Amino acid sequence: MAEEPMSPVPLPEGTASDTTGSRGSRLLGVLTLVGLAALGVLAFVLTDPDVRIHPSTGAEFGQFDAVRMLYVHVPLAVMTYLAYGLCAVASLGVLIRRTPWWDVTAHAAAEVGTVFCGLVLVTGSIWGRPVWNTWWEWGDVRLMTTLVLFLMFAGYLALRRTTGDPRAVSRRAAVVALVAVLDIPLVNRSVEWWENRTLHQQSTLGDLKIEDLTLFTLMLGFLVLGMVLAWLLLHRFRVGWLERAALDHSVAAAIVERRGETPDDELRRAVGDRSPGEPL
Amino acid sequence: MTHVGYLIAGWGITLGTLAVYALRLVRRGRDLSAQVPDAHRRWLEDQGSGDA
Amino acid sequence: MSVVELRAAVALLGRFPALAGVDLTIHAGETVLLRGPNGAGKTTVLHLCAGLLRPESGGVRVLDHDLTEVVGRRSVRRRVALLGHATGLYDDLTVGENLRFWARAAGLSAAEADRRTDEARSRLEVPDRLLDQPVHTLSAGQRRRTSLAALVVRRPELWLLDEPHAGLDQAGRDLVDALIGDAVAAGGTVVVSSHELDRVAALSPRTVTLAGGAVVDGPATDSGGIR
Amino acid sequence: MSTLRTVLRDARLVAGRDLRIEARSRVVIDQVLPFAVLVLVLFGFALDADHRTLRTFAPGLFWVTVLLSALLAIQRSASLDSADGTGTSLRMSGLSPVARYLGRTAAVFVQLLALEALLVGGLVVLYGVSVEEWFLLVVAGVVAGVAVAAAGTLYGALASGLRARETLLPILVLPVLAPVLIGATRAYDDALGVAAVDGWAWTGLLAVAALVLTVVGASAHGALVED
Repeated sequence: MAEEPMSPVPLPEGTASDTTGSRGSRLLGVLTLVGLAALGVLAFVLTDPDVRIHPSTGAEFGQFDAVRMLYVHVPLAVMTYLAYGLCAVASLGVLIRRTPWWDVTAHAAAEVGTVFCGLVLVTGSIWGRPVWNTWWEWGDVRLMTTLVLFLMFAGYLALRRTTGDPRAVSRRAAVVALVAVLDIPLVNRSVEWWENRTLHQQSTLGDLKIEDLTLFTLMLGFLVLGMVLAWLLLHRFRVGWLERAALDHSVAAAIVERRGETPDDELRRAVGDRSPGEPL
Repeated sequence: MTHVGYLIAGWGITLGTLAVYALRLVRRGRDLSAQVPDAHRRWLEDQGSGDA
Repeated sequence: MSVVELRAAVALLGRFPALAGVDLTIHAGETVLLRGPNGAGKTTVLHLCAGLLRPESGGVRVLDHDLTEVVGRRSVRRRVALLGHATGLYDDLTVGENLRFWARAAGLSAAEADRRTDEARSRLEVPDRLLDQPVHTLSAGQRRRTSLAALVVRRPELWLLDEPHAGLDQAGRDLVDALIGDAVAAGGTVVVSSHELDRVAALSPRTVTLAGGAVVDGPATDSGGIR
Repeated sequence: MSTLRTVLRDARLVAGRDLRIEARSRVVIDQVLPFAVLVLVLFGFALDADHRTLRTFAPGLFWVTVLLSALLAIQRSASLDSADGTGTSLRMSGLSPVARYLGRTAAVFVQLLALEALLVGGLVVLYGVSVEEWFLLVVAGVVAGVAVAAAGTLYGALASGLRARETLLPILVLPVLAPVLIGATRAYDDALGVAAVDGWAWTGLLAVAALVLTVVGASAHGALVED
């Protein structure tokens, strides 16, 4: 990939790290863990279940405690789109600037995004079972769009894993990511029209009664899962950077080794050349 | 509390997957660090501006 | 004026450094013989000069294009002819169709394409009866002549010939030599990689020896082939 | 605009080459078309011998069959440029990547049209389907064909040269074609009188998809085949 030679991440002073951690990332990690704990307490203890009373019949209805799933499901979904958006931007960078930095970023965002996307599908499905009474709702636009997105990026990661010229693979992967992101509005629109033919699913959040604490918990969910995303992206980026550095390092070593190849006399024999005066 | 099983499954799978993925990243980073010369593994102390 | 200028050029094939720092200058009108053992990097030098490979580091200029840039590689390709080990012909198309396709692909008008195709065909002694035969029915030698004809049509300024004598009979080999003579007479530059030193020596080329992905006897200007 | 004329001329040249090769080798005619009919028959076996069931699902089965068969046609089209050095010759030829992309897309499109025509016949004969709106059927078939050919050619080029390209192509291209499958199926629901939907609105969506995929394909192709 490297049009420009790879340079280390600039650092004025300090020593090389033996891990992908740094002081900043450790602090972020600790804060994230605290945040997750706080999110758990709020989601499971402090907030109320979604129970509503029907105005005429007086019967209880709502999502009850299943609503607690949304505090992790919805932020996961938003972070998935954020990661894939980052991947698309970085892919554009790959095609325009052709620098390893963009390439490593795109790969990191796609991989972390796909982990998140898988979790969105799983948590969505588990939430849908008690609330919609089905594991899978074909009529839900967001669910279907997310599934198609997941499959597209599964292909992206499969392409990334093929062994080939790393530069060609990174450019091709960039095209895949860009087409995926451009295709998403089409997927969304087609599923939306298609779904109208069957049943119309209410917006997931629209019928929730949003109280102050519920809203706060959801916002905290965005923040905490955003921190999880940041931490994972940071470390995945560094892993990718190290992979690249290891590759460059081994190539550099191979160049040195290649320069020392084939001693002169062996060469002369190979090309059928004889020095004057040398016995036959 | 209703739907306890669903909630445990959903949150458990989420947190478990994220934890396993994070651990794998840390381990991959540690393995790779051993193969790379120092100059290529200095991370910005001010995180965020150099990464992601 | 130098047609090819490689300065410490490094080129990778995947992760393998096929060229580990090549210095080579070739002037207009020269005939250069590349030799060296298998795996020395002869083919890679030709591919690099053809604009098919991106140099990993070092400087590469061919016909005044900077081949470290994408734009340079793209523009140099149409001015260069590369004869590789593969034929570059479509098996299912006839000889005539192949020649016409490649002539038209080089941007020639239909009439000009036909004219130059006929010319190249007679120079390479590809008989009329082969015109309507699909390439997969041809012998290896006939295919080689057809590939060469497709290149002659393009009137390249720089010829890069990778083992051009391989798979040809005596008449075919003489024809290749005559072609090289034509190219030089027309002001072109020819780089040949070959193991058949005796044959190429008749063209009095400058010899450059490659080994381990580098030039080993330096860019000497002697024309004997033996240092 | 002379560049546009050159691109169109070159695209026609490439499309002509692909179609001529197909006319000679008959891979799509002899293998892909029978495969498509075979899939229709297998769907019949898997579902029901009852015409009513088959008729209800005919639009969906039709387009799934088109997509599966298109994969084979795309693989074939992509393989033309990897055989015997022709890919290298194309890079050396000076044909612009846009022209190459448009030409190959056009050739795949023509083959898909033949495939669709055959399959419509299959639906009528095997599934007892009756066409209610011929005009919608043709227009939606043409527009969806453009979309499939555009995406297929792009991803065929994308997977070419990689290891495991045969398995990589479907997983890359099929999710992208999901909206095309949905749209084309709904449009055929209308055209075959299976469900009361607005087939023309869906055809509009297909047209947007075809346009987006063609534009993206033409502009991205250079990044894939050139370096």
